[in-house]
Amino acid sequence: MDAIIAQVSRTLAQAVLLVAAGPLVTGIVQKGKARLQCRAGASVWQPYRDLLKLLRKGTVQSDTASPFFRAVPVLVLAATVTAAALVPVLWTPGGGDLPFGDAILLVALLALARFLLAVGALDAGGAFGGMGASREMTVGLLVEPALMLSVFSVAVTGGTTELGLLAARREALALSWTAPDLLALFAMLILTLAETGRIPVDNPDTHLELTMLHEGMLLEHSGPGLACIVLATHVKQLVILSLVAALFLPLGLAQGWGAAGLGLALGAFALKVLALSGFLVLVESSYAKLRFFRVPQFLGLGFVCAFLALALRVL
Amino acid sequence: MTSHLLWITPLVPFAAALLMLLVRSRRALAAMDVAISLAVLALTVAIARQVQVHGAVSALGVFRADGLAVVFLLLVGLLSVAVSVATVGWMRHEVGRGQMREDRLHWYFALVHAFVATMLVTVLSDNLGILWIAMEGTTITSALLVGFHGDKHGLEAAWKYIIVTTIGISFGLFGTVLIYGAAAHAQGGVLTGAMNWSSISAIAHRLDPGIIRIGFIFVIVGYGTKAGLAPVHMWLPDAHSQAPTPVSALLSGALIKCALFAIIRFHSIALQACGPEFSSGLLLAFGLVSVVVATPFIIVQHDLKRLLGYHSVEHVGIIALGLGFGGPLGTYGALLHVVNHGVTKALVFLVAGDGIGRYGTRDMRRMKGFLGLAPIAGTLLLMGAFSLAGTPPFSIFVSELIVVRAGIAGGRFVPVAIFLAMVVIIFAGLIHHVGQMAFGSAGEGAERGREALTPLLAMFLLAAVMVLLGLWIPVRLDEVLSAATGVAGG
Amino acid sequence: MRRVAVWVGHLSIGVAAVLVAIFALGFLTGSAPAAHLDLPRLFPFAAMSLSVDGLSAFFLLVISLVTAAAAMYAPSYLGAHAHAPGVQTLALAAFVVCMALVCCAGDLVTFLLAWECMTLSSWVLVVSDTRNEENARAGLLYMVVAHAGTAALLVSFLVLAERGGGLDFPALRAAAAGLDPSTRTAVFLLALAGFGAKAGVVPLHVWLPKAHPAAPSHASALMSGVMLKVALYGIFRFAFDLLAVPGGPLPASWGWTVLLLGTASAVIGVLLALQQHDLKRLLAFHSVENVGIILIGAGVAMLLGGGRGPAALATLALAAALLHTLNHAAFKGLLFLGAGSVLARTGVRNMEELGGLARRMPWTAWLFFLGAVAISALPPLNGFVSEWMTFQALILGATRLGASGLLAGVAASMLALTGGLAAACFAKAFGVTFLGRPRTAHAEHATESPAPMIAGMLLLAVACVALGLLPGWAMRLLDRPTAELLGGAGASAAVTARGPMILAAGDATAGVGATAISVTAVAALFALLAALAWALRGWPRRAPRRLAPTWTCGMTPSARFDYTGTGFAKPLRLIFAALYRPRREILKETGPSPYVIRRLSYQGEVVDLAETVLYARVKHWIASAAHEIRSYSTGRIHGYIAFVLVTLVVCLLLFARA
Amino acid sequence: MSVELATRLIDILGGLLLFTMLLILAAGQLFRAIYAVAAQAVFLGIAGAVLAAATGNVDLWIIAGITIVAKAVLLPWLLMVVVNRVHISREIESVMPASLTLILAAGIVVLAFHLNASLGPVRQAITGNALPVGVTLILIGVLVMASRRKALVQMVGLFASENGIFFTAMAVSQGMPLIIEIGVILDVVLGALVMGILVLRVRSSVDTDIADLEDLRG
Repeated sequence: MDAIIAQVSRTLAQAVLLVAAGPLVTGIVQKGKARLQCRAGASVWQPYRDLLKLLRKGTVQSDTASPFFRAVPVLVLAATVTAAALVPVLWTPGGGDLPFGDAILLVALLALARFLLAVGALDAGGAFGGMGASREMTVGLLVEPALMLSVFSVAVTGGTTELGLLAARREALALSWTAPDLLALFAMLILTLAETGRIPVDNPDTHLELTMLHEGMLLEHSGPGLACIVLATHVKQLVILSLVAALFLPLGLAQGWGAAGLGLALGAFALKVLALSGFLVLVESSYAKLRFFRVPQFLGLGFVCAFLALALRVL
Repeated sequence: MTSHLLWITPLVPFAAALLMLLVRSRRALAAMDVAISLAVLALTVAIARQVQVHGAVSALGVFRADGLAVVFLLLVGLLSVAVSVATVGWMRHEVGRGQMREDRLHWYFALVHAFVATMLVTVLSDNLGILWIAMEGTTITSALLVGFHGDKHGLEAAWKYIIVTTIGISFGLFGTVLIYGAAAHAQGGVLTGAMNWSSISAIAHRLDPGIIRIGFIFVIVGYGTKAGLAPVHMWLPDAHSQAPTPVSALLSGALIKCALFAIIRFHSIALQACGPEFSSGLLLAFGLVSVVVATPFIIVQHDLKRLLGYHSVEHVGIIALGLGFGGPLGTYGALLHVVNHGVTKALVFLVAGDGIGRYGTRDMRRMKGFLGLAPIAGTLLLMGAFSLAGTPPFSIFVSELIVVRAGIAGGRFVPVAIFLAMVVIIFAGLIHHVGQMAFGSAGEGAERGREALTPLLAMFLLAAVMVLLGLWIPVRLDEVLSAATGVAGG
Repeated sequence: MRRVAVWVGHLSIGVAAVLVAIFALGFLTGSAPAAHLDLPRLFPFAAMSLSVDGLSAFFLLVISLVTAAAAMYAPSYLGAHAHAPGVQTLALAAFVVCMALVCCAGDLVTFLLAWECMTLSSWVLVVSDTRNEENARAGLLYMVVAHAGTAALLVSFLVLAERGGGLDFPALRAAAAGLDPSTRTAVFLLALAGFGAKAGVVPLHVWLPKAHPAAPSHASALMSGVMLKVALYGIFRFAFDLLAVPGGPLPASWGWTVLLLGTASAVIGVLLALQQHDLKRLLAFHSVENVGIILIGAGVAMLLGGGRGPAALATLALAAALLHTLNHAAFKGLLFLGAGSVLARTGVRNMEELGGLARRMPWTAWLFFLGAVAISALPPLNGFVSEWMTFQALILGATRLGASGLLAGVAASMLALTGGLAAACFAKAFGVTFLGRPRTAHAEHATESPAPMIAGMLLLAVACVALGLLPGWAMRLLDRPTAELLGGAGASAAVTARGPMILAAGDATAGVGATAISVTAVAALFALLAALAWALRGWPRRAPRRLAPTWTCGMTPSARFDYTGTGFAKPLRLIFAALYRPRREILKETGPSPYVIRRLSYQGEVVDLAETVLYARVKHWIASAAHEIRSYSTGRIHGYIAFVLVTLVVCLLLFARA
Repeated sequence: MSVELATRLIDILGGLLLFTMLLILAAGQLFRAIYAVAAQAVFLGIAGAVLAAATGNVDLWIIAGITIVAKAVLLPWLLMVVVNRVHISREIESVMPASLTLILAAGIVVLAFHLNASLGPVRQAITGNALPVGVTLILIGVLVMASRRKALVQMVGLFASENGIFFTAMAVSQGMPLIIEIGVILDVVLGALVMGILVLRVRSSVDTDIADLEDLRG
């Protein structure tokens, strides 16, 4: 019984770690973009300040909203943080009696968060909420099959979709990269852009009603509710980056619980996240936003790459 | 074993017919009509019990009732009772609407009973000549009944009916002559009762196959015309649609079956004489053609009674298919289908008659909202339509199941496939037409009168038999059918 | 007086359903042998009997679950909305009894009789509103497709019966053992066509979205939730039981056919569902999708069964299919009852005329939301569990199937696409119907449904949550069917090896590779974190809450601003234009100058390809052939006589010679 | 009367019957067709007499007598009554071109005799060529009904084909039993009566020939 308590406490600790690190990664990405555009940009800790400000402010709610509207921020944050608990960051979460860390469950939790957000947006009853929800769901359903295919192409080698076991097995292979891995990584990177709402698919910084996807849904939320959702967005971004890291760069996962092992794992994780956020910064600064009905072709490219990865792996 | 019931049974309705000529009041005629029909049914049940106890009974050297005859006897008895009960209410309605003239009622009832009498003689006759004469009698009486309304269409239908069926029956007579010649030749010219079916079927295996083959072809084309087998069926929709409703019910329910009875008689002879493939093959061919030819006419039909006429062609085709598939299973299924179709078709004709009376038109496109107008009759119409189309809780599905099983047992997959395809298309057509009639809301022209009691009584009787046979074949009926299969299967 | 009769009728149906459920549960968990009951000899040529084994008991459980809920729901629904409630009660009773009989039929004749009576009684329910001609046409198409299916079934059954001599299932089983492969495949394909027509598999699904919405909502719930499952029972009975190759795997072609049909049904079903505005039509299309998902599970089970793949995986796949059958019955029933309560209170089925019902009908809204989350296969609820098991079966199976594993992979990605599409569809359905401003007076004055209707929905909601949180116990129910159909250990051994809380797919010991999740633990974590987040939001102090109109660029917001269902689904209409072939016409009434628009009317339409290409063409061809033939029959008597003469001469020429 | 003589006589009478059949086929006037049918009935009666003498079967004498009375006298009289009452044009219009009907008639004769040749020893049961002649008469009778427009001509064709049946029936070894023959003739007469009534009723009510009515179709 105590093993389970230890495992649950470890999982909670990891969730807290990711929640804390989430806004930091966004701050780093914003800082990186600013630097590339030769301007100073806000400090790396700015997202934390925004969150605290929001938490302290009062709530302005639409008069037509139903109880769903108030419940949505809480549920979205909970779903995203639960997903954070499943991703192998410093150690393999599924080690103990209770198996955590299944990829399909993780993707499904993120889908749940997206579904709740869309429903919340429709509740407020404006045009922008509906448009944002419709576009977000459309992008979401185009991403999911490609995401599944790339996860399968990796899972086929390990014979399981549990990220912990997969990471452990791939670590044994020690960086022996084959063509399917490269194709799958490329597909995952394209999908990461779509999932985190970055430039080619959606512009996170804009507030122009007609162009924003993800932002459109947050329009009506305010105060602590908005804080929960923004925090959830940051955590989601970090979860996806760590998912990519776990699937393709499984180095440095701590085996035991010794301080040295954890420190090494933390360092390796930080490096991986920095590399990926660097990729995000590069893409955001060099591309323009695609017209919405060109996004399916863009995601189609991702789907074809994932399909080829699986084909090469299986045939 | 001689039984005097055999010649009394046809005599009773014939005498009643003559008596009715003298009676004038409608109420008395209707009462006599029902009484006589009940008497006929009682007599047929008595004969059935006698046959079950003693096997085949004969009388006067000319009449004979064996297992096969009993099935058709019971059907004719049951239908004549149902029709006469329905006629009471129907006639009052028709006279009220001026369709039937009061002074010619006695002719109508007399002709109906003469028609029933001739059908009984057909089924009871052992002598093939008497069978032909009775068949010609049914043609004459029913031709007058078809043309009874005296309007242009009625007379045209009567004319086509009498000409085409008389040609058909004359072919039947020539076939009988040929078979009689072959029988006389086989017996070396000795004339002892050579015309009787029982004696011919006794020596059937010794008959010369060549002449039996030609004779059987004349018989199947001849009596097939009378039965409505395609492609010689064209008179049937005209006659059945123009005749008064009770007469159509009798025509479709009973008369077609008597023609099939004659074909079965000759089929059993031909089976022994020239082997099973010849006559079964012919029957199969005619059956399949009937089902295929009836399909397009059912789909694009607008006239309700013509639709039911073509449906009779299809079901005669199914019976012929059953006989064609042969073997005890096929014949059992065909005979069961004879009873099932007789009952169901009579019910649907009575309900259709009631509907046409209410709407004053026969065009199905203008008969909307029948369920709203007459809920009981509407439900019965739907039940009847589903039964005709072959859906399970009703009787026709059971007999079609047996026929298809016989078909598959005989390894004839192509005919079965064609048959099932046509049945499904006909199902779609029939339910489409009846659905259009039953649902929607009735126009203002429709008559919302109370539903007369006696027609409903008759319809409930027939519907009860239909549903009963759909779920449960009583042991007694099973014995009768098995005996008949023994006789017909040869 | 009639109301009392309706209540008593439905009460008796409900009680009977509960009794059957208890019997089924007892049978599934116990180890009693297959119960056999000989019926009285109705027909001389066939001995009719009933026999209940694991598979039929499981399907009885499915039937009784939804029937109990529908029985609670129906009386108050019929009160407000009834045409001839007496007839409907009888038809509902007959419908449920026939479905139960089909599942426990022991021989061919009982099966066919019960099968068609089920169709007929559900037809009565579909056309119960006799004045509406649209229902009559829907009922007609339903009956015709069902009848064609039965004809196919009839032939496949009788071909088996001929070889086996008897009409009961043991004789059929014996006959099937001796069948040569080509006949066996022919019989299976015929049976698949027959059952597929009834289950709504893609090419034959056209009747389903027309017939199900026409019936009263509790009947639609039963038809969608349960009747499709009875058709799937037929497929399971044929594929795994009657036509099973003794001791060998089923032919691979069968598995692939079922898998591809399932994938096609899933994707096309949900794509078409997305474009519907009628709430009940949308749910009916979703039935097509979920039948597809069940068939994917069944297809994988057929591929891996009988020794071709590892037994544990085959059992997993079959357990996934059966569990999804139960799950779909639960949440589809819940959704249809929810849609019914909306229809009962507002009298409107079209989403575009509803909106803002969440505040007026809180209970129905929350229960419909729960159903929506379940059907979109999102984690805490039962939809996710069975879809997760199907995923695992596909992926782990793919490794075993060698090269053709790629096809399984693609099927898995299509399944994911279906999940995504379902989530989008139900976000639209729930959002547009329940949230935002009420668009018409109907929605404005809606009030909450009476208690029995809510109770009916609550029963199914509890079932969804229970199956979602504690799937381990559900595995015990699947033990007997999976053991009987695939041999080997039952479902619980294969899936809940590591205790009831954990779902383990495949077993690591046999080197098959294994994935395990503990849905209960994740749900607990989710609840804990939700509580934490709720505390976080309310933590500093009770933040003041002010109500203000929604931001619509400064204009006073009205219901016209709300996003419509059509708008929501527009991006997908463009992306999948090839399948939809969308057609629209926009009428503009401009004022003095072309830029002043006085009135704008939009009329858009999405075409169901199967319907236009397949059905319309066949119908047209038959009708024109019929008109062509009919034109030959002139009324002239000379034609009649000529036909008699020609027939005689032809027969003499053909048949007369020896 | 020896059997060979009877067979030769029957062959001659068969030829005469065929000739009268061709007369009906070629008749342009209604009266000619009716007289041809009457002649045919007379030859039928003579054939009955010949067979009665050959086989010594007394019934055949009675049948021959009834045939001549009923078919040669009664039916033509009935037809003449209807024709006078109906006062339509006496012409016989044809539905098919005349040459086609003659070719078909020839084809039918060939078919009949070919069938007869394919039969085995059973031919002795029917004296002489009664079988092929009977088949020919029937089929050409029906051909006449199918090709001529007027109802009355159709009745003539019907009686001609029934004569064919009688010719074969009488020629079968000792002939059909008496009551059957009488019954058949009675039925034919009754049928003719009913047809006459129908023609007259249509003529009085609608004033077109009954055979031209063609509203019931499809």
